[in-house]
Amino acid sequence: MTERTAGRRLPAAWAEVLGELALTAAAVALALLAGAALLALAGYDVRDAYYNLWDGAFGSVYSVADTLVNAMPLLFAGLAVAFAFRGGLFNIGAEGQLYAGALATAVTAAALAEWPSVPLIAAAMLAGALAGGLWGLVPGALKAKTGAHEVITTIMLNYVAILLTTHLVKQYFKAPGPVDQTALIPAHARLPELIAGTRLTWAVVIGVVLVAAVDWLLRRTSFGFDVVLVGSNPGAAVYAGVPVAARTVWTMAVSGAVAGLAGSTMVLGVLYRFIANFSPGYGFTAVAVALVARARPWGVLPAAVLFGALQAGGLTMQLFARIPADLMTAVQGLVILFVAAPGLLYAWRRLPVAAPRAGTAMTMTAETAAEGAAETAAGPDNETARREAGP
Amino acid sequence: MSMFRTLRSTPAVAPAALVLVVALAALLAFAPAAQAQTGRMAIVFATGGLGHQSFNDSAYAGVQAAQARFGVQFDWAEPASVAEYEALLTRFAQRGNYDLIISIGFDQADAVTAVAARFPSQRFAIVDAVAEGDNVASYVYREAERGFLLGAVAGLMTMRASDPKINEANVIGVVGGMDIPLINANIAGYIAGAKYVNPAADVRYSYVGAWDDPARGKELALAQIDQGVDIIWGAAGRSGLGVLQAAQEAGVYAIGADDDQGHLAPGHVLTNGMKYVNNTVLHAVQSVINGEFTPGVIALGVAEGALGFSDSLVPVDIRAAVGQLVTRLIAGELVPPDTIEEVDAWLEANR
Amino acid sequence: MTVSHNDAGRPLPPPAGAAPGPAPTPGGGGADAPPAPAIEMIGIYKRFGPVQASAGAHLRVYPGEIHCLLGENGAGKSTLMKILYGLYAMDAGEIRIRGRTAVIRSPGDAMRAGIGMVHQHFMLVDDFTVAENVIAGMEPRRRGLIDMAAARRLVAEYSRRFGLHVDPGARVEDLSVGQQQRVEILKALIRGAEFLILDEPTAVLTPQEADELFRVMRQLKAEGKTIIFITHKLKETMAVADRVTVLRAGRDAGSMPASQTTPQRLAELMVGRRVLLQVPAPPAQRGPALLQLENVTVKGAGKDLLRSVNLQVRGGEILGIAGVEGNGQLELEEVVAGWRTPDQGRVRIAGRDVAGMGPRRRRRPGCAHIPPGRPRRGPAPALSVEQNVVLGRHWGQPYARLGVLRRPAVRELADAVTSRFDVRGGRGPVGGLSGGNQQKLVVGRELYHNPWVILACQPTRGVDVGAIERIHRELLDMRARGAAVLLISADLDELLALSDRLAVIYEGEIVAEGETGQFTEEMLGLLMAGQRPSGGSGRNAAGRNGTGRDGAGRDGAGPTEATAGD
Amino acid sequence: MSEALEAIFHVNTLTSTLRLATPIALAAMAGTLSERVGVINLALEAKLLAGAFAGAYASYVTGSAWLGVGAAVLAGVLIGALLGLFTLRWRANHVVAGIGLNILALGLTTWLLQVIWGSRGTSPVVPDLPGWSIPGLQAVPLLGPLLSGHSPLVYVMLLAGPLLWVWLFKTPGGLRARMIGEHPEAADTVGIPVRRTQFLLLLAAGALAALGGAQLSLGHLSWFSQNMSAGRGYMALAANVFGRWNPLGSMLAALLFAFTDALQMRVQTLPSPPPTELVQMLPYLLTILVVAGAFRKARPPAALGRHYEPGRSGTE
Repeated sequence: MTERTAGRRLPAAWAEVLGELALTAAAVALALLAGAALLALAGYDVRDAYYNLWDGAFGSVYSVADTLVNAMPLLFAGLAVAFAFRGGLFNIGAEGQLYAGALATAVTAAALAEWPSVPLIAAAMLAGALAGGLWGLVPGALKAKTGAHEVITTIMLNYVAILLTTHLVKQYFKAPGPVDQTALIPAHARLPELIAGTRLTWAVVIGVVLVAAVDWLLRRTSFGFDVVLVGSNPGAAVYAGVPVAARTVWTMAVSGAVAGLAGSTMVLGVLYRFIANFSPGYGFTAVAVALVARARPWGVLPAAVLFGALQAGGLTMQLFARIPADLMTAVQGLVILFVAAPGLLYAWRRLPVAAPRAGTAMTMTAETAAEGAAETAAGPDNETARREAGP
Repeated sequence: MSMFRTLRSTPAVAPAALVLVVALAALLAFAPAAQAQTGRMAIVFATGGLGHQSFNDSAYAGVQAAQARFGVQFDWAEPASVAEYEALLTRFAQRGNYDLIISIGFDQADAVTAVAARFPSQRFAIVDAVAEGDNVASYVYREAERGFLLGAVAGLMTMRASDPKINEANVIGVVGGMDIPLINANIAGYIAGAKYVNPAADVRYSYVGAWDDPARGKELALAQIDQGVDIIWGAAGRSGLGVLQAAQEAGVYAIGADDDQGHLAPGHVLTNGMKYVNNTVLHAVQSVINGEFTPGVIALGVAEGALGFSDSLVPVDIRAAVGQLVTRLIAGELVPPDTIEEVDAWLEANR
Repeated sequence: MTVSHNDAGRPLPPPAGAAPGPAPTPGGGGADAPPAPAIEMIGIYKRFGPVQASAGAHLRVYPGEIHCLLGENGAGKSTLMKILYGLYAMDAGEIRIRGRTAVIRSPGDAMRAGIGMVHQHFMLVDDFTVAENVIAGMEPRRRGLIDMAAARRLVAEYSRRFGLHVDPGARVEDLSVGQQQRVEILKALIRGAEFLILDEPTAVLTPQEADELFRVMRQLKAEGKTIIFITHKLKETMAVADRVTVLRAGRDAGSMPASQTTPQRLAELMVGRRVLLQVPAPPAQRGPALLQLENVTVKGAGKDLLRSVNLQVRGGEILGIAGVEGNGQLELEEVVAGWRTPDQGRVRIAGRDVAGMGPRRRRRPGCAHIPPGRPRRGPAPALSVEQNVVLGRHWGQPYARLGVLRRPAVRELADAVTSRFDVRGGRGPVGGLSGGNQQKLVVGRELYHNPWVILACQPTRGVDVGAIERIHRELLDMRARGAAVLLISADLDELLALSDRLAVIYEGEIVAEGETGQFTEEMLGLLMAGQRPSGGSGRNAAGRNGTGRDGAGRDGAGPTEATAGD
Repeated sequence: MSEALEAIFHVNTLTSTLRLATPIALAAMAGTLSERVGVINLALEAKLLAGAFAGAYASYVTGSAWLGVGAAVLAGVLIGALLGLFTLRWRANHVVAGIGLNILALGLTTWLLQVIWGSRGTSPVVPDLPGWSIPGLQAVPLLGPLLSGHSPLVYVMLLAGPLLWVWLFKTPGGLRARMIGEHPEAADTVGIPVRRTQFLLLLAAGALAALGGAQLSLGHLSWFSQNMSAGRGYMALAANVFGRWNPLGSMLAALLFAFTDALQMRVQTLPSPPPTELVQMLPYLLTILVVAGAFRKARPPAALGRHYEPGRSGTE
């Protein structure tokens, strides 16, 4: 993954970004077309369905706001996953970190209720980031100390986080009533509305600022340099004197903190309290968001909006075209699959290429080139062939 | 980041991408006009959607009854998470053409309160929770009453060792979906009811931890049956269906939840804890149709015919005995406890 | 030309008396009046993206000969052989085996055609035993299960017959490199290979192991096998080959019997110009000791990885560490670089104990560390040239302030390093540069800051001749400036060419140390293999733990040779 | 109290363990198979769910639970093929492709549930698998009750562990598979068809995991219920790691997980049980502990998760 090298190489970098955008757009379009096929197969009116999808996602100010509200937890959690990706770590635990952050935020907001609005919100978010960070630090430390794979430990910690927060709420923070939830946070602790009459709050602004901050962290700071280095080439990182184990822990902690903020904004901007079991799996969708974004911080923004739109539009589709939301779930699965498979679109492009004739005069295909690249990367003496870095 | 590195040098794909995007755009080109809608109700179900064979389905039955009786039209939504409630309610409210928007489920209170405040001229009803607002009718149930009746039935039945499905042990059980207040009110009533009619009865209870894992529901039930439980209530959404199957396989009695679930384990469902959400929905719709919509809290229980138990396989004499209790509940002489902690004190007081 | 019993999946009959397959042409030498070629590659083309790796190469191999394929790195030797072995598909060309056109699209096809290949990077599973590695794909069976006893017998028999001496039951990761190589040869033989391709087999061997390999090769030849031997070392070519084909830039630059050529002539064919076989080394001007290791011990599981190592490197000298890989070099590198704290003893830089100083802090006062060229630890392929250049210094002034990178300073550094060290290939991801340029970048990054303690580990491994020359010259420059250089290398030629003094490491111990001129290659080979050189020739050199000895021997380094030297 | 302990350490705790373990164990062994050839298998959840759904549907349509099992296997093979197509041929990141398939399977099965049965929750009751007993064994104390009356798939699971162990470590096919997972180039150079073997094992893994799904809908229960795999695929993945990529180990690890689950179910009914959530946390905490502990010694296949483009010998 090329870091944009300042100034002179910009055009090439942009071409690459545009190319990737095209690829992603194509994958999404392909997934929606496959979804259309499913709809048609089930006898739904595809046009009506997709009109409602569009209308619900972008058809009005309220729709756009709704899309963005849906996108918010995915933006934060997706950013968290993307950050860990860049550090070479698979953080499937954003879900758990988000719960930790949400509970900490709700408790802090209640505890410091007499504080004025701005410091109160800041403190509550800080608490969320800290709690999420701690919850992320655990798998990081386990990986650094024992080598336990973070995919498994983070998945397990998700379950633990959900159960633990539920237990804590019940035991210590429960508001009276039939639901295991904390009391509503005071009005001045809530994130202010951005557009009156919609549910859109300042969370969006915070999200964009955070994207910029993470991008800056990764590209412009020594710490970010370490993270990317460990992620892309641990061998070189060791050599350069980067304390890899410590970076693993910190990368997971930062990732967890960002995921914790996802929980914070849910509490401060949407739910106004912590509710046991509130997340429908934001943390898992976030993995897909980060992937669609190709782990670039700025890519997370449109990717989160895409998934937010699928959700918001999916609701309208369900309400007014009577199409089950599960179909949208399936389409989301398709989006993830198609975006994840770089070879898919190449396979499509390659179709017209004649089958290679036996023995001699092989047609040059993307695949043979990839093979060459793979071989040279494995290190034969053919140094010059390295120039070809895969299709 | 090898997984992303393979994606370089993409321009060759751009044409393919373009074709796909254009194809999709073509699909959207001719959008249908939105139809005008009149005389409608909207309903937002609880998370988990339809098909629990219980709560939401009962509500849906109410919708169907209302359609049949009053000819009203319904739009509905099955949200996947708590966070969606508000968006859905807002969507409905924005359309401005619904006579009533009904929310089902205890966790919609916040959303209804918020949306009701934003759309003061829209009428809302919420079932199973209290929401604030001058335009909201809140229907709540006295859950413990239902548990109390079921406990009484089970407590009497488990002493009937002549029945082949009943053993010597004086133990009954209940499997809850989650350890939450709503379920615990049922369990508290259940224990109180059982011990009220059968002081020596032993009541076991445990929780699945999920509404959608019938396999574990079944194992929890079997674990209780191992301990001598011969009547077991599954108050656990879809997980509760596993409880019915366990009872069927082990040859003991099960108690169904929320709706009549007798068909799932024929010959084994002793009774069902009935929560007539359908009646509640019907009542709410009717109040609007008749122009009698009244905001505020409406508590429903056995007296209002919103809770009860089905006769099913309950022997006549037990039916009669529990019928006595129903009368006393209606009369307000018995007010079962809402939490498990209060049960012992309540029994002491109601000796 | 069918070799019937090498079908993957079916067990082989044990090799009874006669060589399997049709009897090869009796060779003996094969150098004079050659019969019809056994393998012919005609006009082979292969392109990887913009790089033409093979550009119409021809190769003619006669039965029963040891045919040396000579060329620089990047000349297309491996590409050609991978095409022959079915790993790459050629773009154009023809392969004939025993006169008939052969279609080789997979290693399976190659094996069926009687071709076996020993890859430079061994195709062995570390976790498997020798027998498992050898028989995978052609397992002897009994009642559907692998007949492991039969497999071991088979391996033992082949091993005995070809004098390979490997234990079928040993786990591969416990074997020495030389033994692993013999397992690879065994793998090919047992599959009935008549033609054996050895890809740079000596790159990882001690001289003794290489000699052992040559003995095996001659024995194989005596058994009627045909061998294609890839190398870039002239000495080996002259030692073992019957016939030589030189490749340059993807094309054959000449083919002749080894007996009718000279090293000088071959070298010229290889590089296409006259080459200087001797790199002049000025006499060492030694200053004070800048790097000292005192009694350094590193403990591993069950054994010491380094045992009481005492070394000192003075300003203006290069101390070479010779040894077979895996004898503690890695640990030595780690201890000096600061990644690992020794269990005992201390490391001093300029007299100061640097215990507790990590690599990052050691770099600051003027230490440099050139990591092995391969496997590449130095450059991070996914990162840009600029990022690679600042690697290791990206936490401090002037390249970063308060943890924030300063782009202009970094860009300036990149400009300076790439121009001074002649790094070509653009400023994009370093993975897109050739191996030589990558290593030059790493060397440049390390030497640009004029360090006075330099740790250089396998600095030229996997790098082409041009870059080797450049890197050697830079190291000698540093020495002339008064830097202390600790050179760890598995390449004896390199050590002999550059070092003022040599120390031999064996199983974590320094078993000999002395002026370079006091060692002969044979002595070094024996010492590296853990033996005392017989006879008294190692008088000075044999002093164990001989630190502090002021080697006031000859001033000039020994006869220095480039790798192309004889 | 002793009565309570008796309730916990009852033979039925063990029979319950067997039933609970079966889907996890079958999926875990499926994970072992695919990871041994280098493909990370996060799609186990999808395979369980698809298997459970297809099994219930076919049993519903044909009235034969055995045909249901057959359909489940087909569905699992299909998901395995998709995983292979995306990861091997189209070089998708293994973990992400797995997550995508899981989401796809969840959406599709729930949707089809509605399309076919008009319910978003459960299918009707379908014919299920009979309980089997081993003749003569019933009389044996402890072992008799433990091993009697289970669904055939429980026995399949118990047999699969040792059989797959023999296959993987004692047969030519197993050796070749392991070689691919460790060093695909090496396998390629000795003529082992890398792609074909990887694909075949992914299909086999799909079938195996789908049997676990069939156990849920036809063995343990007798209907399909939305998302009835309920995270078991992820537990299976952990079991595979805990079992050190060894089929027998995977099976035993799944049994251990199931045992803690069966145990916590009984702990809940103790006279004064600890807080429910903390008890329910046990299996997950245990997993974390064992993974952290086991990884010290266990080593995953060297080429796990790598994209290898075989020479010309693949299934191209």
